[in-house]
Amino acid sequence: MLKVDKLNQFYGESHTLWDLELDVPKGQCTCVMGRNGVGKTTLMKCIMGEESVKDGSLNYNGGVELTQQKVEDRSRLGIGYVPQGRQIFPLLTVEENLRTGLAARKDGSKQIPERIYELFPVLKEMKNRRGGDLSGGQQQQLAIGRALVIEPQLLILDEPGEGIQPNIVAQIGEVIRKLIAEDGLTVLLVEQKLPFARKYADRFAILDRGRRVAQGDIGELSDELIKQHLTV
Amino acid sequence: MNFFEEISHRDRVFEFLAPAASPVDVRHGPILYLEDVSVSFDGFKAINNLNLTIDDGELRCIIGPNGAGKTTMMDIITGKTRPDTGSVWFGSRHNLLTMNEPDIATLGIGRKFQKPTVFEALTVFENLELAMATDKRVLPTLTARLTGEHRDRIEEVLNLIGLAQLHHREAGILSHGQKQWLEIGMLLMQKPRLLLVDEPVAGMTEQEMERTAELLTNLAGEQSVVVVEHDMGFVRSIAKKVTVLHQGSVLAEGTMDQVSNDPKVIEVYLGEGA
Amino acid sequence: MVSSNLNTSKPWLLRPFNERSTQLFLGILFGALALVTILHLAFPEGHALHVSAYTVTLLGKYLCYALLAVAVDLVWGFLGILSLGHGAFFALGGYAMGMYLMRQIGDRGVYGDPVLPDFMVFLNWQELPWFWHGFDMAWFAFIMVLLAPGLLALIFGFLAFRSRVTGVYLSIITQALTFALMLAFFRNEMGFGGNNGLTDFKDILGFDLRSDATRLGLFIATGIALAIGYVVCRGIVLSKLGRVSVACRDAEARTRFIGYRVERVQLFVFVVSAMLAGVAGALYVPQVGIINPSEFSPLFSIEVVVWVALGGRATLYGAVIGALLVNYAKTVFTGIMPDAWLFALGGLFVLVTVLLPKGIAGLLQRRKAPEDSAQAAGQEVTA
Amino acid sequence: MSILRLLTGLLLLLSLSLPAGVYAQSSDSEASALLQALADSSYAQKQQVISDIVSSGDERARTWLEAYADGKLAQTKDTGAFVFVLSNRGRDWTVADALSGDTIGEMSRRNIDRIRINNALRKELEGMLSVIDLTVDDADTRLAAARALKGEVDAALAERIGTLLDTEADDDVHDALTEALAIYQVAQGEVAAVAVLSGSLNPQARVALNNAAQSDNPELAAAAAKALESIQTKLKINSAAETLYFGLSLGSVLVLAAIGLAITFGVMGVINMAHGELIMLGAYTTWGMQQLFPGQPGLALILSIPAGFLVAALAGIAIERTVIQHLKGRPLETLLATFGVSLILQQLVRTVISPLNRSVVTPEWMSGSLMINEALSLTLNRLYVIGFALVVFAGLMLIMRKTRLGLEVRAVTQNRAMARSMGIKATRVDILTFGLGSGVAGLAGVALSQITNVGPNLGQSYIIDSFMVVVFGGVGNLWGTLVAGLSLGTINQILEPWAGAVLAKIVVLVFIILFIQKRPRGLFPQKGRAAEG
Amino acid sequence: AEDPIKVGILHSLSGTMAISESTLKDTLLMLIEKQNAEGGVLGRQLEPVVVDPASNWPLFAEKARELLAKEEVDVIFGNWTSVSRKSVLPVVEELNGLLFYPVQYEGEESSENVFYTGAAPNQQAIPAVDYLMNEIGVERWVLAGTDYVYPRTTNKILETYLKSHGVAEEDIMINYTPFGHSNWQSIVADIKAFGSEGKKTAVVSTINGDANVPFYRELGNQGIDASDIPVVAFSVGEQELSGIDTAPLVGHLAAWNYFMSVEGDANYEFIDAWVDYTGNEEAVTNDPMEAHFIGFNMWVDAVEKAGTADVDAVKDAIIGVTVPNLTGGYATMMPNHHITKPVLIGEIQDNGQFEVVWETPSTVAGDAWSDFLPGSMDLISDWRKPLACGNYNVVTHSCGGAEEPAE
Ligand SMILES: Nc1ncnc2c1ncn2[C@@H]1O[C@H](COP(=O)(O)OP(=O)(O)OP(=O)(O)O)[C@@H](O)[C@H]1O
Ligand SMILES: Nc1ncnc2c1ncn2[C@@H]1O[C@H](COP(=O)(O)OP(=O)(O)OP(=O)(O)O)[C@@H](O)[C@H]1O
Ligand SMILES: [Mg+2]
Ligand SMILES: [Mg+2]
Repeated sequence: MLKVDKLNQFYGESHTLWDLELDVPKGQCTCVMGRNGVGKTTLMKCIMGEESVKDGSLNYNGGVELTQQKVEDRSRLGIGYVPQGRQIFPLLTVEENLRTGLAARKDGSKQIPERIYELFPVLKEMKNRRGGDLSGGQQQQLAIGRALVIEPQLLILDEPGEGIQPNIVAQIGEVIRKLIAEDGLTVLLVEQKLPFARKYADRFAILDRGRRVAQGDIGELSDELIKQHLTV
Repeated sequence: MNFFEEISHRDRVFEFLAPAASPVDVRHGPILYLEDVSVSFDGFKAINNLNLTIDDGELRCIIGPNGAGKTTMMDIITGKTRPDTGSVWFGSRHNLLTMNEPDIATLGIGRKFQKPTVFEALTVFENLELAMATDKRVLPTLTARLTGEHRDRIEEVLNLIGLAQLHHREAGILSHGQKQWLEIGMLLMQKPRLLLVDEPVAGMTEQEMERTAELLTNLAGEQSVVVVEHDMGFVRSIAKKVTVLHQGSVLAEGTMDQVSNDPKVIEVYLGEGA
Repeated sequence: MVSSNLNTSKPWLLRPFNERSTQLFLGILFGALALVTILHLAFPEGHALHVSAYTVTLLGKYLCYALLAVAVDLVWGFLGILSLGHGAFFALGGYAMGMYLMRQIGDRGVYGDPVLPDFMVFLNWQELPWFWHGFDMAWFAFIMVLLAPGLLALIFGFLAFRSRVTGVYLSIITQALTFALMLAFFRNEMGFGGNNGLTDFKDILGFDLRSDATRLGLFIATGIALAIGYVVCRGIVLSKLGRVSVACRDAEARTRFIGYRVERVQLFVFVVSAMLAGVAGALYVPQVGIINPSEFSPLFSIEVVVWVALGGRATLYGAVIGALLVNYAKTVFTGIMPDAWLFALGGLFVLVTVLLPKGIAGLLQRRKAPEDSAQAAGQEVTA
Repeated sequence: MSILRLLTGLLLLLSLSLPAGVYAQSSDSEASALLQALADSSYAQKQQVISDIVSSGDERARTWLEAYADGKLAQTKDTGAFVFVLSNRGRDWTVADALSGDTIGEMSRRNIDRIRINNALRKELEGMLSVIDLTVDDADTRLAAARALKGEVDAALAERIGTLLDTEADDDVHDALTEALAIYQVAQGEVAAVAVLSGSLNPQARVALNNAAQSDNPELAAAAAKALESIQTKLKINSAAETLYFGLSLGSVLVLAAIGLAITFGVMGVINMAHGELIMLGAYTTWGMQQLFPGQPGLALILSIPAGFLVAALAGIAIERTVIQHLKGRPLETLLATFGVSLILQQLVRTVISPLNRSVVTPEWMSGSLMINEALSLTLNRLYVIGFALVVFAGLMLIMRKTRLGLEVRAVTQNRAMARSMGIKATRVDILTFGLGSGVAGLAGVALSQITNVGPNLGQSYIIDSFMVVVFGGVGNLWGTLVAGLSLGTINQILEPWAGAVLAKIVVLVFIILFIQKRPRGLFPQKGRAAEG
Repeated sequence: AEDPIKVGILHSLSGTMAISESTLKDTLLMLIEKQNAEGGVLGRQLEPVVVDPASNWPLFAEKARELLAKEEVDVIFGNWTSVSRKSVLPVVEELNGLLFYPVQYEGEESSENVFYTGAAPNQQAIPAVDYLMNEIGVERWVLAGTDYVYPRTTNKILETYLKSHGVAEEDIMINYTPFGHSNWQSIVADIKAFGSEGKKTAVVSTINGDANVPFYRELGNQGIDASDIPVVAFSVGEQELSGIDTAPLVGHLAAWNYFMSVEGDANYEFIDAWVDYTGNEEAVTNDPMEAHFIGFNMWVDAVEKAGTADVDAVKDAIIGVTVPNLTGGYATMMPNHHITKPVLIGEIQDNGQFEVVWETPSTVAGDAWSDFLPGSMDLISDWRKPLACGNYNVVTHSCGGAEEPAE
């Protein structure tokens, strides 16, 4: 679904991503892991176009070169994004937050899919509250809901469980699996929490200091690797 | 870096972590006392007749569903939000409802926010320097000098939070997790009597979580700590007493085991899987 | 390993002297003062190298503006308070000085009244209003130069900061303040000479204002005032209070939670800045020879902000550069292209903003500056 | 008064005894002689000449006198012929022969000697014409004439009115005539007439009553005093209504000026110092349209609404594309750049058009006032402006609330990067919104051209007020702008009568400062966690 | 050829005053061009030096200094507002320059270096009031002005004058508004109420600049006719009218020393030259332009008389110089540096011109110190030697507070 090839990224002078390569196979959930500050979020931003890349390619869906695409168009290509830190629109109501996603829908529908509200009933309850007033976890749910509004083919989740109560975290995991199974969704997940990753991801990739240092099926994620790359 | 190995000795108490002398009066019981506190926003009751007592030196975990009112409670304690009714006492002498944020902070209540907030234009070092427990009135701040002692303390904390190499960089460029750590560092510099920590381990790896757990347990005793967290593994590893909030009031309170077997808690919070 | 704050162990006012940029700034400033003085005194009029009294006064005026710009940069750049009313403090300082100069005229006014200034005789006032008393004494007037703007800033700031007025709201009420003062001073009943303001000064501290030597003296005094103002501001910026200010600017609420009384920090810096502006105004008046309510005009205050932005915000020396450059450009353009100079000036503003995000100072800065600072501070305005 | 009396008598005589068409046309030489007399005589003598003209019975007399009253009657220097001046702009004027009425063509104005008239004469002529108007068929004209007579009645006229009252069918005219008569009668000391004036709002009636109240006749004085009392309360209510109207109209000017800024600044966060100049462009567009459609100021004004919007919107878009788009995320810098833009625009107008004010004509249907009663009339131009402001506000509200643009622009300003990630075309949104805000500023300019100067400084006089209104209302809230504008306008107008214009303005400013202390985020603050930071 | 004689032009070309002042700059350029075409002065060409003080008062002082010290001009024509003149005055005196000031003003000033070619209050306000009182029979007075020195002083003078003619306190209404005031609703309503009490009422307007358009508009809309309550304005001339829709204003008055509509060859010639110079058929002339025309010609005469452009020589030579004005008479420079002027009252016509309805029988000499202000009643100004004093007190026989008392 997405093939990252020799990606290099700089913040000003500092080289953050180094010749990064990553495969995100279709219909699977790939989990990116790594310590704080290794560049996971940066990678996601590069895919979404929020940060510009120096060189390398982002091949999407077997042909589209993402680096050539305008930022706005990437979501139209079916990429949904749940950024780290939620990034909801604080002064828009919950409903309006969700409606922003309608722009990128293929079918041009003007309705927020009922499914979102079923998934996160709290959003329906708080439909008319300002997004910024929600509690942290509620905002996170809103961010996920908003990404789902565009009915993405590729869903990028940057630490989606952060701040969410346990039963809903589990529920999110289930939803991901369900979407993968039913709609053939592809998921690119950034997650620090091993139990979650082990339970819901199909594949993993580990980043360290901006390089990909390991990848494979989630079953292959050994304690060895964890100790080597995920502990301080 | 082997500094971290050093601190993993549970019994080690750092000099800089020792609480500053605080005027708070805890002779007659708890350090923090909330009674019948209620607050509503545009008619929505976020906190509903909440009663809560934290003992001096206690480490308390607070859990509860999203929107239960945990952050709002902290807002009330630190003076950010004024409750509609109820009373909040710090020790037996200080009525927090009559005080503003800096007074409360000066009194010895420190806070880490749910969404990490640091001073983005200042360097990591300066962030810690500002947080340091010193005279924070205007003129003393103007004439303040950075002594070697201060510097040492800052360095110590820098090492502890793993940002020593980034100390001269602006905090704005830190990654999410790094900001979390920096905020914890600022909290440590403040040397408060009471620490309110909102979701400290969000975005941390397992190992970092362990480190945080150690840190917090070490602080307890001398200082009182209130931790809000959704990561049950983490809560389990540090919790002695857990309070469950739901819809603005206490749903359950007890040890981790008691709480996690409480059917109500399972229903609204933990879910069957946990 | 921690090296960046090396001179934080010195008293705050001395810290700037350890800093390259301040040394450079003071060096250039005093060098320029000395050079102008020498060129003015050593060469006879008409000589190619002679700096005329006209130029000296002009430079003096620029330096006043520069000091005002520094004052604005202190509150805007480091505290995040976009004051659109600093002209008010400038003008108040100016009026305090103007009142002194007016009283100095004595009975040399056109009506020859020993006590009443001309405009009062002219409007048939019978006695001196109470607030004019004392201004015949230089020391009193000079204290008022600091006190009048300082007090206004204190009262205004106390109210505003206590109520946590921030961002544009604060900007707009500073603007309302200066606007209201402008209208008030326009009123002849106020006793400040109405629209015509105070003019026709004769001498200051016994020196004839028309003599070249006095002009030179005022110019040098202004230069020194600028140097002192700069060092004081720099001292504040380099002190811990400076860092607290930046903290207030970027995350006001957060600063409170670590125990700083944000409103007092703001008040302190605001009052200092207002007093500096007052000094600038006081030095300005004898050099331009008039003070009238148009200095209170909101557009003038906005223009000052524009100088600061053009020079480069949050650098102090940028403010100086901005003020000097814009005013020099004005002088030149209004002379050589009187019909089209606004195009040039307006174009300059647009181009600098678009092409030099950090102003002219950004060009000079070799070290990478805190890039998000302006941005972070800027967001308050929209929030 | 004496000459008026004379004329009244004369005219009544004429208009009654000689139905139209019986007038004879005197010979041209006689006519010339009459006009020559008019031209040559001094102001004092002119009155006599006028009555000569009237009594000459020439059917052209009325045209001459009307032209004379309008200052259009002139004599050529070279031939001494009498002409009507049809157009009097520029160095050459178009004239028509006063005797035959034929258009002659253009003539150097230096060859034209206008027959002088002054206010006093003009007033006399008007009085005459209104007496004639009392007997025309059109009821409105009669009403106007009858009203004009209040306070002008003399014995002869009083008698005449008495007879006219018997035949007057229209109630309003009848009332007006009765009152006019009563004013005269009260002045003559007739106690009975006081009752008619009781409750009257006419100032002349009040003058008459006031005089009567001072009179030696105790009965009359008492009756008059009582009548005055009833008038006073009525007047108070009316003056309160008037103040409110003044306030609303000032307020709606503020709203109009600020509402575009409420979009560009309030919603988009651009500190647009060139906002005033965009208003100015709208006003100049109105002027331009009137140049394009000379003689049709109304049509031009209506066409200016779309044109002004378009011109300002395009200018706004140009500013956005060339300057503001480079300043994303640096809102404060927009202040600097747009300040520059505003300087350039001002000077551009000075160089390209003129540093002088331009004259924008008020169409007939917008001038004058709508008379509610004799103490309260609402000026039409302001009435239209109030309506226009409300319409513009409603339209804007619709766009921001009901279209996607409203949602998208708020999303883009709150979090640009995220909005783009959601597929919102941020650039397009910027252009549309800035264009919209600027266009609305242009609309404000169109409206302002009917109230104030159209000149290069127009913008500067509104920019500060506009920012105040937007901020006072609460940034980002359109309702806030509306309420803030209207309330500041009203407060100002309530204060003005007792504080004077300058103090009132100062008080309003101080009020804003103090109010912001109470509500640090304006009238309608953005609430909630996010706003508090 | 010799060096040209430099003529400084100090008028705002930008900012709020550009509206009024920029045409004065052009007037001077035209006059200079013409003079040069005729061979200049003393055989030397005139060279205009134009600067823009941008309606900024301190900048006026700076630019004046620039003109005198840097450009070394021999004479300056400039200023409009009082405050700008006040700002320039010390500079001109210090550097011993010559300034010709072309605008009507509040008086109470006499400087050795300044020549006032505009009207003093006794050349405009007082005759206008005389006219209203005697010819129109006005009994109640509204003195409406912008809140600054000129209106304040004028109104003060008028108040004293009116009272001395038996007008009662309650028959005078005084009202001040800020610069650029645009909301006249309640003031006009007040005027209307004030004027409907049975006595003939007139408004004496010293309303300045841009505020006039909305003022007259409001008058028209509230139905105040010139025949009911005439307004006589001291700051509204042809140029201001060109920016107003004059239809509703017909019959309102203005008092000036010149109107474009005045017939006469000198005026025709001037208008033609101006129209040609600007290339605008509709270009209008006005009173301050005439003042510059007179001032310029006086200066030229004086230079020729003195045989040099040297300031001191010209200063001495110019007193008594007489040149034709544009209304068929002559203007003479008086020893107090003011000139003689006829006073004309005109009624506004629908084409933006004035129709003269009254004029003083002869010219009036400008009075530097008003006879109606207590402080200045006893002062006179005479710059001829040996008195050479701008504020000589005829009671105490001393030269007021002048810095250099008469030797
Ligand atoms: N705007 C920026 N400018 C400069 N450096 C930056 C910027 N943003 C991030 N960095 C640096 O880039 C590195 C990678 O940051 P990134 O946010 O991608 O980390 P991450 O892997 O997502 O970490 P975390 O687990 O804490 O979220 C960090 O070291 C950070 O300090
Ligand atoms: N200013 C406000 N306006 C309206 N509702 C608010 C406001 N502040 C908080 N709330 C509501 O109050 C409730 C409690 O919020 P709070 O942030 O305290 O929850 P929390 O327990 O911290 O949740 P989480 O675990 O998700 O962080 C939420 O439903 C939130 O939407
Ligand atoms: Mg991250
Ligand atoms: Mg929370």
